[in-house]
Amino acid sequence: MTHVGYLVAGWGIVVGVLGTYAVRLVRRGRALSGRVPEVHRRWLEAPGPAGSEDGRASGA
Amino acid sequence: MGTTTGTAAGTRDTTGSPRSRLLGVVTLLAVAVLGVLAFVLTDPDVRIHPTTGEEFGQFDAVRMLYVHVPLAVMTYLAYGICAVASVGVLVKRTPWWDVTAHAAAEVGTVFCGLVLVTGSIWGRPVWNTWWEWGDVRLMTTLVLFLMFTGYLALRRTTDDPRRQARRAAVVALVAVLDIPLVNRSVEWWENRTLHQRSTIGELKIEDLTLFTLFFGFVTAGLVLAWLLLHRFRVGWLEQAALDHGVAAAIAERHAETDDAEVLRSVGERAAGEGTSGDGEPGS
Amino acid sequence: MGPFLRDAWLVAERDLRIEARSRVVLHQVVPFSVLVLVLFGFALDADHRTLRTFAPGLFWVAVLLSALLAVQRSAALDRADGTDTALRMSGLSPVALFLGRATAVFVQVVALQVVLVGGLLVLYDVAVEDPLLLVVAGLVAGVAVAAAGTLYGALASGLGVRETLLPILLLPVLAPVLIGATRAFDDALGAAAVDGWSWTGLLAVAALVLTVVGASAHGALVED
Amino acid sequence: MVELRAAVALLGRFPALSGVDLSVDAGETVLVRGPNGAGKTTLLRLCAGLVRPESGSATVLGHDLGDGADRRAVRRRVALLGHGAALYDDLTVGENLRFWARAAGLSSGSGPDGVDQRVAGALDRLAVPERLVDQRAAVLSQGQRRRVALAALVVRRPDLWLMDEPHAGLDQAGRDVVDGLVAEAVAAGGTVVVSSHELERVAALSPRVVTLAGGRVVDGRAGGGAT
Repeated sequence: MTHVGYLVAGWGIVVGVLGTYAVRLVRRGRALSGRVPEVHRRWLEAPGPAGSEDGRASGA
Repeated sequence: MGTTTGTAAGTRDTTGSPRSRLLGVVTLLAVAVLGVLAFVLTDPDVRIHPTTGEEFGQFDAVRMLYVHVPLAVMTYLAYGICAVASVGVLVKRTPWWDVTAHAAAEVGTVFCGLVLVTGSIWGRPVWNTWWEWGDVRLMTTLVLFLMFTGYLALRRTTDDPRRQARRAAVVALVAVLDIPLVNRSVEWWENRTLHQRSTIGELKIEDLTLFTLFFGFVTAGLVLAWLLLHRFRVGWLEQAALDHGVAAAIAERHAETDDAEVLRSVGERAAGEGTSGDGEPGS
Repeated sequence: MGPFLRDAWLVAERDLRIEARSRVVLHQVVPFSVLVLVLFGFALDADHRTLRTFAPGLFWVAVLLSALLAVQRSAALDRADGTDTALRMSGLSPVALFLGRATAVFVQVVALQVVLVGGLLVLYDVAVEDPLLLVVAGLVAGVAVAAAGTLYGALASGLGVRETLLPILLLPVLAPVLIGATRAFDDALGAAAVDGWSWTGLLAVAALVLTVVGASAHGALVED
Repeated sequence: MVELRAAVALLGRFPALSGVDLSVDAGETVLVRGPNGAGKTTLLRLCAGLVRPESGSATVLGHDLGDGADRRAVRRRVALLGHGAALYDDLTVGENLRFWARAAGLSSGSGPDGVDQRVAGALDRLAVPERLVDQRAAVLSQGQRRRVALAALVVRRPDLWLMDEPHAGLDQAGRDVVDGLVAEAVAAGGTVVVSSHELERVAALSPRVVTLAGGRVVDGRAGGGAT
């Protein structure tokens, strides 16, 4: 295989950065969750009261 | 991404939900499959020159494109979501749109940075340069990246939340509207240099290559969806935490002021001085 | 439309009158822009031929950097002594306010360009081959710079870190203006064989887009 | 004129007003007092339509302050004397006043209702010396700036006056001028809300005093039995 160094670097950076970012998001979310009453986390119950759970993920 | 999948429903202090955990699992599987497709199943880009019989092409460097190109497309998608949500901020003025715009901008900028890095790493062996000034997409992406770096810097300033939402929305909209201009200007500019280079269109397209690229889009889309969802929820919680803080601050202000004490300290006039009943404090 | 243009002119006249009295741009920004040209000369350690080749680009970089200062000055006028509050209380339309401020900034940016063209002629030994193109491209690019600058000046004002935030917000947006104006000047100054008029067309589109967006977005920024 | 019910206003995330109930009738003068940080300035800014009520209801001059267009309408009919004088240092006193008059939409004509007449009248009313009119605002003393700022508001002939510490920085003559102004505005059917520390002075012209602390009104409880 040619360009192994480039490929390892490129894919490694992508996986590393995205993985780190994802972990940080989850950690931030957990830290914040403890400070906020559960009513604000409507995603905990499958059907949200305003039915906006799906809409909230509109980016997805 | 793996961290959510491990979390059972035991703890409720999380931005995960059953559906987002499923999404996380699917995303991780897709990344693994993409890795296999990109590194094991597909062939390197090797072409034979019709007259000289020489081998040429991108060789194994082409494997970088399976992550680079999908990320680039998803970057534009994320910024598109940010622009739409920014319109929502200016029209509807609700926190929902603001949190969505912020989430899309942040995730988009992470993607955009990766696009620039992977593009540069790919360009080194293929174009024989880390940076190609004449390439439209490269330059446009860089300017976009810089604009949204400014956007995120603006987001980090302490400001009235509602004003910050509108300022940020304006920045996002100007950035997105400016992009066609950047694109066009770099395109004309590039014509001057007439740089010869490889593009996706010249790849030796095989079915599996195409499928891998397509699968890359799906995977990057899943990653984007997972990140956006969780970034949105983090933003939503931040908002809620601050609102919660405001409610607490109001209660605190009420508790800390001893009315009688204040009245004594400001002087004897006032109490009962004809506020005609309308001055009754709220509960 | 009558009272609307009247209000815009009211603001522009105010800003220009203040500049005529205080001469902050004349005494501080203009010398700075010439200084930039001189510094480029030192940095490039170049003979006239090299400087002539790069003159259009250096010119526009100098214009953008100086315009940043002019924009900051313009935004600072309406922060002091409660004038921002008074403007909001006055009922003056945000669009008229934007157009007025942008007009004043435009006049200052054009004045900067006049001085800088003089600097190019003297310091860089350039020759103007197409004066009409030079003037038109300079004016059109000036509109784009003034519109974007005024919008972002208002946007960054009132933030604790506004001075450092303005460049990172404004300069990327002006990237196409920099490219277009430099190409147009390449043609006008005979530095490169390009079609300066089509670049001026691109500049005109940029100026139009930035002015329309700026005028319509300004309300969202100055309202609470 | 002013009708606030449990109005909450935020400065950033800080509840500067934590639930204000206040009702002011037309032709009434109200003195708002309270310790530093009680929310006096924010109360005036809320009534001026500069700050959005976060919760509760707020109506001024018949406009609901929760609505953006209504806030804009209120701002045009209200005069707010804030901490700054809102003068451009490099413009003359006359130029400043004409700018603010025309910004408020007054026509520049020279008739009795034209900008020039109104400006001259206002300067006269505030007893600003003639020689200052063509001076740059930068050379004015603090007290003179205050007077000119008030003149700029007089020009607009507002329906509701909101004055934040109007006596601050003024000499005895200036204070008398302010008092006269308040009396005049009330006599003309206008409403005046004044925030001040100087009780003795304002007490003379204000029949009603409201005490603010912790972001809400703390007196007027006589009927509520709190005392």
